[in-house]
Amino acid sequence: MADKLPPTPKLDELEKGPWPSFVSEIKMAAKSSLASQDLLGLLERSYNEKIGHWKHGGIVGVLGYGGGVIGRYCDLPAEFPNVSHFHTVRVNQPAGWYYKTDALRKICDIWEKRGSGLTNMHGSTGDIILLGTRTDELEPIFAELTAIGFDLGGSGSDVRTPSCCLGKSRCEWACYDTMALTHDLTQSFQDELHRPAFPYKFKFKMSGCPNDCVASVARADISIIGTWRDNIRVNQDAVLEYTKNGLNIQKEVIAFCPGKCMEWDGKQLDIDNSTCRRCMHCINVMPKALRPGKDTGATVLIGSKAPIIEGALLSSVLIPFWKPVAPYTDLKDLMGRIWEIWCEEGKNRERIGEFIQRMGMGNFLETIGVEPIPEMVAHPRENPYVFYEEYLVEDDEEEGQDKN
Amino acid sequence: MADKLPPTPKLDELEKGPWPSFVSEIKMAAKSSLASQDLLGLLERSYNEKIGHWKHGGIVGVLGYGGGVIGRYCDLPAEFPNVSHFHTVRVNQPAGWYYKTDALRKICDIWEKRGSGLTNMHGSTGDIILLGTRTDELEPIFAELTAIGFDLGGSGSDVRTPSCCLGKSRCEWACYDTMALTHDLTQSFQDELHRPAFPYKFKFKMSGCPNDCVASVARADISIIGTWRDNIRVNQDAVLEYTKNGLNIQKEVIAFCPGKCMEWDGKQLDIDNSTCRRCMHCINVMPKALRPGKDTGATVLIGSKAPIIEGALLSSVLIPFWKPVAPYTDLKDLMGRIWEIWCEEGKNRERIGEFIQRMGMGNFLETIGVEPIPEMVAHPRENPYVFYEEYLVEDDEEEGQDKN
Amino acid sequence: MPEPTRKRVTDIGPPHYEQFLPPAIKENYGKWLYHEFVKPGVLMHVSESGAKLFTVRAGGSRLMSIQKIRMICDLADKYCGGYLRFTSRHNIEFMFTDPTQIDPLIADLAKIGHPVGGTGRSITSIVHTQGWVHCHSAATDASGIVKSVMDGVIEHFTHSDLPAKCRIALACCLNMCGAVHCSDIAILGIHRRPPKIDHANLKKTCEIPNVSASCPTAAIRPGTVDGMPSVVVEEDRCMFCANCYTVCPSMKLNDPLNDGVSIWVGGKVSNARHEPMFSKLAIPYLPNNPPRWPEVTDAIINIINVWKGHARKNERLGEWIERIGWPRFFQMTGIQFEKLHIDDFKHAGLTFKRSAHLMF
Amino acid sequence: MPEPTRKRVTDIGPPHYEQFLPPAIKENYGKWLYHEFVKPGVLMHVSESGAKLFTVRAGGSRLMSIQKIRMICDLADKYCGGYLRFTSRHNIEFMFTDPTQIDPLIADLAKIGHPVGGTGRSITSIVHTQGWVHCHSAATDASGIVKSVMDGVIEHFTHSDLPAKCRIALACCLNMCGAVHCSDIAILGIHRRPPKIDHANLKKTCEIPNVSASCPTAAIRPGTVDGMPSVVVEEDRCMFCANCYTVCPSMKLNDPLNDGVSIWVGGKVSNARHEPMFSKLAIPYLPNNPPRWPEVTDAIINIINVWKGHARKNERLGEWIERIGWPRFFQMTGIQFEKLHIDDFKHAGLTFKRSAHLMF
Ligand code: SRM
Ligand code: SRM
Ligand code: SRM
Ligand code: SRM
Ligand code: SF4
Ligand code: SF4
Ligand code: SF4
Ligand code: SF4
Ligand code: SF4
Ligand code: SF4
Ligand code: SF4
Ligand code: SF4
Repeated sequence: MADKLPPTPKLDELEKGPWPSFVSEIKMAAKSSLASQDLLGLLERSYNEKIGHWKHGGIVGVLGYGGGVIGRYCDLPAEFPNVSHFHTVRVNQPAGWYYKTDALRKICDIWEKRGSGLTNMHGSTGDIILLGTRTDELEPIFAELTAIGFDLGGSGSDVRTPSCCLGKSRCEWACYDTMALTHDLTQSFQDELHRPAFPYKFKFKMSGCPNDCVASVARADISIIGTWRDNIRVNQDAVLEYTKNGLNIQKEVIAFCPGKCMEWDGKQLDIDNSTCRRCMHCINVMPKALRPGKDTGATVLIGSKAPIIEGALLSSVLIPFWKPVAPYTDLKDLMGRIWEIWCEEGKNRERIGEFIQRMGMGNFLETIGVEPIPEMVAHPRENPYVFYEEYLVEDDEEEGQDKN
Repeated sequence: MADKLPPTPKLDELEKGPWPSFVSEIKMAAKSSLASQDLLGLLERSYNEKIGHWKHGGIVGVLGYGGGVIGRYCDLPAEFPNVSHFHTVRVNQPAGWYYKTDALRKICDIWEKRGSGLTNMHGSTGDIILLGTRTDELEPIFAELTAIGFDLGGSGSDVRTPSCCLGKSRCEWACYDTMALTHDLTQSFQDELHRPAFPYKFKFKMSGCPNDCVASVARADISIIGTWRDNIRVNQDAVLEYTKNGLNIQKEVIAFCPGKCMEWDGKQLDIDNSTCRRCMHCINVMPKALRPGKDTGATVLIGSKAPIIEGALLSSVLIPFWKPVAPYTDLKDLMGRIWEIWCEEGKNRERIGEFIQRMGMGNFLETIGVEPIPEMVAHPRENPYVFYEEYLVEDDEEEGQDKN
Repeated sequence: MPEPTRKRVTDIGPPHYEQFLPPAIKENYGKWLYHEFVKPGVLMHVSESGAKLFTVRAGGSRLMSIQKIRMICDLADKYCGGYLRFTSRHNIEFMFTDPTQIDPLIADLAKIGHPVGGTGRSITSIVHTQGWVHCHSAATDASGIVKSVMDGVIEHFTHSDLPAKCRIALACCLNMCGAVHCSDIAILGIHRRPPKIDHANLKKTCEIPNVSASCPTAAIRPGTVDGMPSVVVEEDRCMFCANCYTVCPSMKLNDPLNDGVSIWVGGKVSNARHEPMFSKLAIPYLPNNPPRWPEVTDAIINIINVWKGHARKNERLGEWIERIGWPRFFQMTGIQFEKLHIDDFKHAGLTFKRSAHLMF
Repeated sequence: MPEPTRKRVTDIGPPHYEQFLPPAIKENYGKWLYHEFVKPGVLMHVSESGAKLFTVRAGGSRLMSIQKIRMICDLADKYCGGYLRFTSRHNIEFMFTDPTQIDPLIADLAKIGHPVGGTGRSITSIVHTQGWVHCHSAATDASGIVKSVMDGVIEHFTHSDLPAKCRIALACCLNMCGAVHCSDIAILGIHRRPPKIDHANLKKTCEIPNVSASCPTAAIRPGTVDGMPSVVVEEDRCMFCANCYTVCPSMKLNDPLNDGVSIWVGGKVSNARHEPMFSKLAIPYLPNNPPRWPEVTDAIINIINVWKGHARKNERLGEWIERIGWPRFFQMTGIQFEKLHIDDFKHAGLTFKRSAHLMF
């Protein structure tokens, strides 16, 4: 089929240069896929016209699932009939994105037969993205995927596919088992993942330490970031070794310590752990000399999202220190309480972070039964508009009266 | 009259202790003032009842002035007839709060005759506050005050009495002549000060250096804070001297430098002036060794205020570096442009800082003819909701079209 | 530019400051080179010319009688050739060139009850407002608390013994006339009971639409009460700003049972080291307990002691808290953190802790 | 708690990761002690057991054909016993215990066009989204810009030669699927023309009240156009969020003449040193210039070079800018500061410079 490739002078420019070319990928796929051939033509057209040629997707999917497929239709179906439908299938990746080649090959085989042959490894939420197929292929694809042990990920107003850094599998800093937690939550929340019933999407991301290698703090409704409570473990000899090899501790480490809690006298590195912020910087610079403490766990944060529509949010502290112990019942219970109030009072398309801001964090905590603590705020309020909730009345000076 | 003082067991408690007692002051005044006697009784009553006994003030003042007097009436006139009227007179202080005793004594004489004999030296805006008199005394007081060279300060929706730190008169750090500027502005804006015609109050405060000893950044619609553009003047010998006398430069100076721009090798203090933030800290700690540069001037900031009602504001940079040269025409011109748009489009009781936020700083700058520069912001916008103002249309690709 | 206005002879403005400057200051105006602290409350400024000026700073009770002003004038005549000044925080400064005059002046000041201090790493006078002495809005008295607190912390006025300057301010209502919102420690008069409406008089004294419009949370709406046109307040929504009372005397916020003060900490104004900062809520409510407000005084002394005991040299209260973190501030001071500490006004979300920078 | 759901056989969830872990990882799971950079793109992790694991990281084009995946599988079979993984930024990682395999693998990767790098103080793959390849919302293409930029900065992928990590991300519209809002450098597809309304079809395709309600600035109101019920947009108020288009296909924002990209800088996600930060607007508009978007590539290379030339070791782009100040950033990069840089959304006032901390 290769000789049938449409002329793509613009796109061809993107086959030049050292970085792997997605155009070459589409061309490779086009060898065995008419859809990919048409995609080439359509994309060349977009490159000429400086505009996309896709329409709003309708609701397409597999039986009994409310998510996992993004419907997509081309606005030039007559000219590009093979991409008139071009739906993507989101396949839930294994935690940590580890694969055996046989599993991957099986996915490729399905996708060669039933789709464009194009993928994203992976989408930015973390799924395997199978890019472009027709409505009538969806059921067969789903059946074949489950047969090889894979299932669909989330889309729509549901729990989205959780993802995590590789954690304890290959990182010395993992303060809890991110992959175990991710797998467990994904399995526990299959119903919430496949049957959208929330006001909007809800994402989980798990990072093993404050370096946050899955960017959880910026793009997850629940961000679980590993940390420790006790002291940084210091190997003074190894510290000295680093300095001998040219590390300037004062300039490269201490000057950047946000806790201002380190001192170096040329021989001994002193850390005042009581004001260490667990930022990881010193450990990052001297991985052979410093290690997180032994009393490890995680900080649970809530509410980050992209800007649409009230402005972007980072997640904020919900539980400063949580000990993740399977089956994580405490966390799941908490999720239940959070979802309950959000489903009840959340507005359509209102993410949990926006919801908390609208109802007030104090009120939110009250509803979900969590004590307010100073770790949850950067600082207490600056404005004096306090909603005092009780007041005394003259008749009965001794008794408080609830304003509500 | 002293024997006529009402019993004040509660207030008497406040005559104990080492700090000067305002109760003793009221008692002293009460020796020659019936109003102060009644004030004692009324205040004792407030101390017993835990509530004030003053009513909203009506509009009282002197002929032709819209401000300068705060009307005040007691809600128990029958019991305390001598404070049934208890208006305060705001007298514009001389810049820097310097006095000769003869001038002060003359004020005391007027106030002995025509008021309670109580004052605030000074009010928090900066005025001499003459505390408590009757409506019919206002005109005579005003006449006598002007006769000894004093005039009223501001109140209501006008320019409020400007104030300043003592600047060059006694401080080695003053980067411009705060008292000269304050006096000049006060004189130039007499009409704006005495005849309220703005949407709300408008305050000026002048500090000679970034230490900001009149707290201008927190409570002035225009805050003028001295600074310098060139290099901090360093006397290395004097630096050494400080260290010999026990100063730990690394811990007490460098660790606090917000510009992270200092280095000390035990002999020489190096400052990278290009990233010095003119914070004053190092100079404050070593006044004999370090001095502001020679190319001095001021930063003009705009918009601070107390929280009512949209929340407190600090002033923000309007002119990063301004050379104050009498008669300061450039600044006064700018004020004219600012007041023009504010009077035209500002809402009632909307301070300039709130106004700028409502109309957008970019739009505000455009109206007053000031270029937007990055010094005005802590950082550029984080949210992507940009009001692009022009777009191209198909017919005429070459020409921009103004959205407005 | 707006033309200088001289249309009426009235607008003479304040006297020119020059006539009030002591000769030593006139001569060295703009020529000062450096200063030293001679002792607490006493500064020495040295000029390029070599001239030395000594300043003695006396604590002022801002509310002063003309009798006291005259006594102070007597001292200024005696020691300073008839010149004196007041500071931006209402203290009184005596300036002269002869250092042997320092101690006699201090002794004379003591006689009329004025301590000397407030310089360097100290507490200086409390900026404050009118309270029950003059203002209709006051949720607490000003001068009484100020006197009580200053009595309690006077050692830090007369000794320069703190990690850094500590600026205390008091405002008797949310209008915050003292601009207390950027103080190391702020004492703020607060109401806690929604407006008690004088339905009988409201229609007479105020415009109903203005009253409803005045409420920033839209808690007020027009309504008929006991057959009279008036307004109704949805009490849940009241945040006690008293804006309605400012526009209408029939919306009384003052209430003896519920008024009191809140304590705010960690603000600053200077640009030294850290940029200026707002104060943050430390204690949401302490009762009005005249004449000496012991709860307020104790709370402030406690905060100062904890700060003094733990901060590094040069760390203002807010800078210290920023380094050690708010959780530890609450823990060390024993102040209870509660829901009310969490912001819920319009920028609330920006005060949430949006990182994993935590201390345990 | 929500019960784990197993009601339908369908919900099997993803395969358990354990079956996909290479033996060396299974054995040392949770036992890793430290790591070293062998060379750019190659990590060595050392376990408590003394075991060493080598990782070779290959740059991925996220958009991959099954053909390429199979080639990669071939390499994983050849070198890694059939195991491999992908990273959170879409790179491909090969892990094995025998260091002599490093160079042959790298050579084999080169043959199929995949460079090795992205570790340490480098630029790694650009997180991005769909663009014209798949999304109806796209204001620009994703893969084309990403390819062009990566070609331009590849030396910083293959060499660990920067002051710190530099994370670039691209989103093709304000929905920001890549969560680009916390990137060192973000490339954002933007619209600049208010919706072109398809009045003929609007009533058929959309609910008019929903369309008006969708606009956060209330720019849209119902109206009759050419006799047809439709909506009218007050163009001044449009901030190009495309929320109306999300709810209604007849409100088209895509526009070839005006769409393009903006560049944002200085964000970060890690807690290392500075708390996480949002990216800030650097360049409000660059044109869509396919196929290689030279303006975008040049702008990014310029920013990186200036940062690389001036930052201290360990300073992420945003940390460096915070130290030197935004005025100098604009000056050094030659980027023009303009009105559009100044925030005018709801927290705008908090972005004004509210201190005298200035650098000249
Ligand atoms: C495929 C993917 C982009 C990619 O190429 O990687 C994607 C694609 C779309 N996203 Fe997304 N989002 C994808 C990850 C994200 C992320 C990143 C993440 O999950 O970590 C975000 C930012 C984080 C967040 O959730 O806030 C994201 C924030 C959005 C938003 C804005 C949501 C908000 O609350 O601000 C929308 C708009 C919406 O939901 O209406 C959106 C909407 C969309 C839609 C469904 C467009 C639409 O309005 O219907 C896109 C379909 C494109 C297509 O045709 O394929 N997408 N979207 C990502 C999912 C892949 C996967 O499953 O692995
Ligand atoms: C006398 C004084 C307090 C004092 O004891 O020092 C004072 C007293 C009053 N202020 Fe003030 N303000 C005084 C300085 C301030 C300051 C501080 C400053 O000017 O540096 C502020 C904060 C800075 C600012 O302007 O934002 C201040 C912010 C207010 C506000 C809130 C304004 C705002 O925009 O947030 C009000 C409420 C109002 O204007 O309706 C207010 C209103 C009032 C009124 C007029 C009460 C009212 O609502 O009618 C008070 C009259 C009290 C009385 O009966 O004597 N006063 N007021 C100060 C003036 C003395 C002088 O002229 O020297
Ligand atoms: C007299 C006065 C100015 C005036 O025109 O009246 C003044 C005078 C001096 N100030 Fe001030 N400041 C005065 C109010 C202020 C204020 C305003 C306020 O408190 O409301 C501030 C801002 C406070 C804040 O940040 O909240 C202020 C922040 C400073 C600073 C910065 C302190 C810091 O570390 O943040 C210095 C530098 C220093 O002390 O190291 C300073 C330094 C000085 C010096 C050393 C300047 C000099 O070289 O002469 C003067 C003696 C300081 C001392 O007493 O320790 N002055 N100073 C004011 C005395 C008030 C009083 O009676 O106590
Ligand atoms: C493989 C991966 C995790 C995964 O599960 O896939 C990973 C792995 C490692 N990261 Fe990471 N990080 C990975 C994405 C991230 C991300 C997420 C992102 O970029 O979207 C971040 C947050 C970035 C941000 O702040 O914007 C991230 C921030 C860090 C940091 C903190 C860097 C900083 O100074 O801010 C470190 C520590 C360091 O490098 O010194 C780190 C350190 C590490 C270490 C050294 C951890 C270890 O001991 O093994 C790993 C090798 C680092 C390297 O390549 O230099 N990793 N790392 C991700 C590789 C992405 C890629 O293909 O390039
Ligand atoms: S987040 Fe921490 S534990 Fe996870 S991979 Fe990154 S550095 Fe390792
Ligand atoms: S982890 Fe961060 S805060 Fe803690 S000591 Fe190291 S550099 Fe400092
Ligand atoms: S603001 Fe500066 S110039 Fe003015 S008195 Fe204070 S330290 Fe001196
Ligand atoms: S003035 Fe401040 S920023 Fe500048 S060098 Fe001194 S301490 Fe650093
Ligand atoms: S703070 Fe409030 S009560 Fe006190 S003087 Fe000002 S307006 Fe009056
Ligand atoms: S006090 Fe403020 S919030 Fe309460 S009713 Fe009055 S105006 Fe509304
Ligand atoms: S960023 Fe916008 S255009 Fe790009 S994939 Fe997401 S929704 Fe579509
Ligand atoms: S793009 Fe956004 S701002 Fe513009 S009309 Fe549509 S919804 Fe309103």
